[in-house]
Amino acid sequence: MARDLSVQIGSLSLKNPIIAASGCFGYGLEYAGSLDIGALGGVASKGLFLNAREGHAPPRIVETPSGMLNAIGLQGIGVHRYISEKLPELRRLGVTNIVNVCGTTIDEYCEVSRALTDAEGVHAIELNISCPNIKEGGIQFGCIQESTYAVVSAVRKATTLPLIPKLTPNVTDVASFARQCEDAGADGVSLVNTFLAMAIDIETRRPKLTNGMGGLSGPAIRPIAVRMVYECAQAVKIPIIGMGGITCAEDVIEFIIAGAAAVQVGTANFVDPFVWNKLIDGLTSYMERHDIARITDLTNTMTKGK
Amino acid sequence: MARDLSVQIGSLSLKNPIIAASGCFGYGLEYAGSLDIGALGGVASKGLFLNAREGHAPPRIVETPSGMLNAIGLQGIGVHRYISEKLPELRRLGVTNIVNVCGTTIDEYCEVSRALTDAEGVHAIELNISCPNIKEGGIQFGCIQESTYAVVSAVRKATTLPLIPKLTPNVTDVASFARQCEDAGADGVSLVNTFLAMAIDIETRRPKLTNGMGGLSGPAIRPIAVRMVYECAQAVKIPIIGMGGITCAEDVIEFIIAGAAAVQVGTANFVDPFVWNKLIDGLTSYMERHDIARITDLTNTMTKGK
Amino acid sequence: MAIDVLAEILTNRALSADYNVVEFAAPDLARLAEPGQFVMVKTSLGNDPLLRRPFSIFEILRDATGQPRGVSILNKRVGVGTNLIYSTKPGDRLNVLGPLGQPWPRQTADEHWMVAGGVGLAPFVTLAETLAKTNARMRLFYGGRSASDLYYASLFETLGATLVLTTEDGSQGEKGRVTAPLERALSARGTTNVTLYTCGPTPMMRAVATLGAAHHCQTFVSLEQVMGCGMGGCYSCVVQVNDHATPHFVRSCIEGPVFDASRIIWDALVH
Amino acid sequence: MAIDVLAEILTNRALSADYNVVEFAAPDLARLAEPGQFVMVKTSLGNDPLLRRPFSIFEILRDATGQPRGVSILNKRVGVGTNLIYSTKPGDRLNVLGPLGQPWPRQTADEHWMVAGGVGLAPFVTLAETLAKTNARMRLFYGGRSASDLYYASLFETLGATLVLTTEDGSQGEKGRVTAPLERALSARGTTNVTLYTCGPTPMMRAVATLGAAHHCQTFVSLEQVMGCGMGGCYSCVVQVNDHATPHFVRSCIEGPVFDASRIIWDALVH
Ligand SMILES: Cc1cc2nc3c(=O)[nH]c(=O)nc-3n(C[C@H](O)[C@H](O)[C@H](O)COP(=O)(O)OP(=O)(O)OC[C@H]3O[C@@H](n4cnc5c(N)ncnc54)[C@H](O)[C@@H]3O)c2cc1C
Ligand SMILES: Cc1cc2nc3c(=O)[nH]c(=O)nc-3n(C[C@H](O)[C@H](O)[C@H](O)COP(=O)(O)OP(=O)(O)OC[C@H]3O[C@@H](n4cnc5c(N)ncnc54)[C@H](O)[C@@H]3O)c2cc1C
Ligand SMILES: Cc1cc2nc3c(=O)[nH]c(=O)nc-3n(C[C@H](O)[C@H](O)[C@H](O)COP(=O)(O)O)c2cc1C
Ligand SMILES: Cc1cc2nc3c(=O)[nH]c(=O)nc-3n(C[C@H](O)[C@H](O)[C@H](O)COP(=O)(O)O)c2cc1C
Ligand code: FES
Ligand code: FES
Repeated sequence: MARDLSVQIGSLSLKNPIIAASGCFGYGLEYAGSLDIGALGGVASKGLFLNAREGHAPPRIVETPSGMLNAIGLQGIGVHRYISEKLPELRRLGVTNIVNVCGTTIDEYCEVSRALTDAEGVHAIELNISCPNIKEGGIQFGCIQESTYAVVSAVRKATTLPLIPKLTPNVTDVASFARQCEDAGADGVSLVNTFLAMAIDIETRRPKLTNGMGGLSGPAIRPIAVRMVYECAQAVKIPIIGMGGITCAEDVIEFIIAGAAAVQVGTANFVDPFVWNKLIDGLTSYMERHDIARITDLTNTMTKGK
Repeated sequence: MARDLSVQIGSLSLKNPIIAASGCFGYGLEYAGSLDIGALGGVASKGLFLNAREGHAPPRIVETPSGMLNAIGLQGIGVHRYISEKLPELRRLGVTNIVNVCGTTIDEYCEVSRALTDAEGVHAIELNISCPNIKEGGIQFGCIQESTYAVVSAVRKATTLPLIPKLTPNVTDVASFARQCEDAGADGVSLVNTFLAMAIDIETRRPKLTNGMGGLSGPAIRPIAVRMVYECAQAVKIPIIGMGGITCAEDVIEFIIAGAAAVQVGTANFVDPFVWNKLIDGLTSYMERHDIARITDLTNTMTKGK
Repeated sequence: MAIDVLAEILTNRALSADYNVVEFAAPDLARLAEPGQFVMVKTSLGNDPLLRRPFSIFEILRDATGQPRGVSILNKRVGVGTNLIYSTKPGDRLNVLGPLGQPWPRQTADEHWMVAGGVGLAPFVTLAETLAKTNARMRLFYGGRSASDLYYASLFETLGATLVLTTEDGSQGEKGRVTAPLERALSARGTTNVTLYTCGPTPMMRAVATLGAAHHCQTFVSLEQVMGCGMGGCYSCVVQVNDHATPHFVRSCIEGPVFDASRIIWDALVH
Repeated sequence: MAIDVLAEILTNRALSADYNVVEFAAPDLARLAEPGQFVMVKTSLGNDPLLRRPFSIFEILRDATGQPRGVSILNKRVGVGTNLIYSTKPGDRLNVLGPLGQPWPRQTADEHWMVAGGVGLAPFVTLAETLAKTNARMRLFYGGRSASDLYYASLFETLGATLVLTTEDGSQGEKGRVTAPLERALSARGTTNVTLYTCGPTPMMRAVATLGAAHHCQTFVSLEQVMGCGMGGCYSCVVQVNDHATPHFVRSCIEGPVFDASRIIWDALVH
């Protein structure tokens, strides 16, 4: 029997639940020479502001046990060049484009979102209110419930595209932020972005990252991310895109059972850019083994207790 | 030149800054047959309530990438049996005892603390307001600033022992909790306790831990813990005991540079129960190499930026 | 007292696609070891996998003069750590911590019957060697899925044990479970005073414990709980026992892994 | 196009206590490789260390008929990953991703001078082989701390390159830095059109770039930034270049590792 891997998030249709995570897959085209990026459930673009940004001075990453810190600082080409230089080719390759939108003000979030709404080939907006690496924007919207509500509802008015705010794990109660997004009209939420973290060079007594702090991603954070996805799934009805440390099909399944409708994969793509087929194949064979017809039947199916 | 490893936290004197972390070293005596536990900077006891507790049904731990989850559920013998059955031998071995105090009510915290204050051989109280694994106590005091202030100031009145609240990392702004502790009269703070997390068995779709969720510890969390210690060090003047994923002397030094006066080592003791001498030796040779006379001269010496 | 040895692997002998025996150079540890004790092996250099894995001390290795020179473990691949051990090569070094836990207690019964299932054979070589020194009468009831799962049976024969083999597919010995011939033997033993020792899958151990109790035999089990530290530090390895009025958890790494079977509350046991 | 190969290690040859050469069986990858490209090697099975490590393709290995059968890397121990690679054994398998990055560009100069420091020799064997096919005139300026740091010089001689060796302790070749003989040679070259290629410690590459500019030689550098992915996905490996009005960051894994030296803003370069 064919297994149905498709997932619906608002009006966003994914052919399968495996999405390349924002900031971990360039603009997607970097990988087009080596794999069929149109076969992915979706590609979340690198975070885009209105204008181009240079990002932080290197070193921008440092490895940690089963994880990595990054402080890229959202280097990017800005939304207009994305639309003119990247979208046409992405469209041609049949990519489901989930564009990660950044802003330093609510107005900027809205303006970027409007530009994307007018463009051809954008399938959804992932609202980045959770980047830990820049002072002037992002995470402060994601750490105060009122601000989350404000920015999500403002962008909701600015776009008809499916709207998926991306939550930060650096809060006491992530589910309350998911609820704010739901109340503000979001079509789904994605989580987690990276954990604010730090590594110090003990010889120089300076941070290993030029920027000082960075965001922790990778397998190290997976158990926390799974818990947070589970908490959100108990709190909201809108679909959840789960992520944080996924490396194999078993990890994908864990997030889906915890409550995710779809998942994103970031750091693991650095380790294995050909991970995608392994994830999709592993998911399919799990569904066969457990006789699950539709992947949506697996979402949020954890049994509590013994 | 002899290196001065001693550290002062309120009236608590440590011969060196390396403490066995609570819940990771039994009551200390388990290790007395294999190593000189009196040579450690201190031993933080397993968390103690007023009465004995059975803890959760196993499985109580599960390994995760570079870390582990635990949901022991604070199995323990209660404060009175600790005083009568463990303290005499600990005293005889010259152990610096930092007793980890739990409670389900403020009254219980105070009563346990009073009993310890009256006992002979207790050197400090570590107030556990951060255990993620039990519903009825602990972490709810650690996640609301007013509650933190209330429990710390109540116990402050109940004891003359050095008082060190132990903070949870499961909050948006850990430094604000450190400030509450300082304001409430604490002699220091220790952090981090474990991160609330979860792992799901994808075959049974049940949590791998009988208790459902557990606390993440080990090297995986180190970069987040270092960041949190750093944030607290910018916020309070009282000494900080840092922990979270320390495995080697380099890690100890990283925490100290980030702002810790002393450190605790938990999970690494499971991997290597003889880690203690390696940590102390490594610390000493670093001090020699960098010509640091007193370990206190290293605390909070990170240079920001490039 | 436990010590930690960065032990060189002397040999790694594959017994099958899943079982192997690894010999470690560890004379000091071997000198301290008693039958039924275990070691905690660090299976990787880095932090992943992080925790050590517990293994029964399979053999005490001795040099030509009889001096202990190391220990071996009988390893069965079930996951990441045991896979790494399976693929080690002579010359590799792994940290081995031990000896740990309570050994098999010394018993003065007329006969000593060991009941092993699969990799549960591991803690019995040292026991049989010790019993052999006193010329004690021994039997080994040893069950596996098929003939190829039964290793080292001849070693026990050499030590003087009577073998009772069973396989689920009947490819060697009696077809079926090891508890069937055990039950017959217990019924047939007359007044012979027998002590039972068992290690293997939990259902098997439980069945042996039940038979032991029914036939009034002192019965010891070696349990295999998930262990974080092996030294009493983490309280992960608990099993519920019934010594006191209320059931309570004890740490199987320091009170066990060998327990008097009558103490165990089997319904509470995982694995 | 890049491919990922779980490649068997054919040989691991220690050159010293810190340097070794590892040969991987990887015919498909070898077929695609061009001089100056690199591979990303996963140094462990588990999640720690997590990320792959970049290595220049040192040699293209060929079978008796000249068909590519694999690649080798020249490895210098500096940390956890390079240590793991140093201690691999034949028969081990590691994931090797490649070929990646921009190769050395083909140049039509009268002479081709390679300037290598230490492990910076790695990307030059493939370049020299390619140049040798066209009978191009080559020199290798090669500097190390002492004689024991200079490997494979004779291979370059075989390929027809003139050797100019320097060591800091004078134990082989000229005593001092490799840039000293380079500067003299540049000054003495007359009207010969020379292209410079350099790889090694950043200060050395910078000095070569400065000399190249002063002597109006086209100069290429192969940079070694910390790389998270090697494929343009993570933006970790950026270097600042000055092509446009304002300096900007470009990814050295896909625009490099080989750059026209005149583009690089050296003051902004880490390492
Ligand atoms: C006292 C004692 C003695 C043992 N002696 C032997 C022996 O001689 N030979 C042998 O092959 N095995 C022995 N075991 C079991 C062995 O420790 C486990 O098989 C091993 O830890 C699994 O590690 P892994 O990384 O391969 O599995 P993982 O990948 O960690 O897990 C795979 C499966 O094994 C189970 N498991 C994980 N850890 C343990 C554990 N500590 N104990 C039991 N099951 C576990 C998990 O629940 C899971 O189902 C013993 C266990 C104990 C407690
Ligand atoms: C394109 C390219 C080609 C390279 N070719 C070779 C080669 O042929 N032979 C060789 O031995 N080395 C080569 N390197 C350098 C090699 O990648 C690093 O030495 C290696 O990644 C260090 O890994 P580690 O785990 O041993 O060190 P770590 O333990 O991670 O770190 C130890 C030290 O090495 C530095 N370092 C870490 N990662 C890198 C990195 N990716 N690049 C540079 N420095 C790093 C760290 O800053 C630290 O100071 C190349 C690097 C690049 C970018
Ligand atoms: C190098 C890097 C860059 C990232 N850039 C972005 C970004 O631009 N926008 C965003 O929302 N998240 C960004 N993230 C976060 C990831 O999308 C993802 O939320 C996080 O890494 C956790 O998933 P992982 O463990 O699979 O990597 C970035 C992560 C990394 C490692
Ligand atoms: C098995 C286990 C039991 C623990 N029990 C306690 C406890 O009783 N009281 C407490 O304050 N912290 C407890 N902790 C938390 C540790 O003291 C420490 O804060 C945490 O593990 C982080 O340090 P580490 O990464 O070095 O282990 C426990 C941790 C583990 C792993
Ligand atoms: S394994 Fe840690 S207490 Fe038993
Ligand atoms: S290494 Fe990831 S973009 Fe260059």
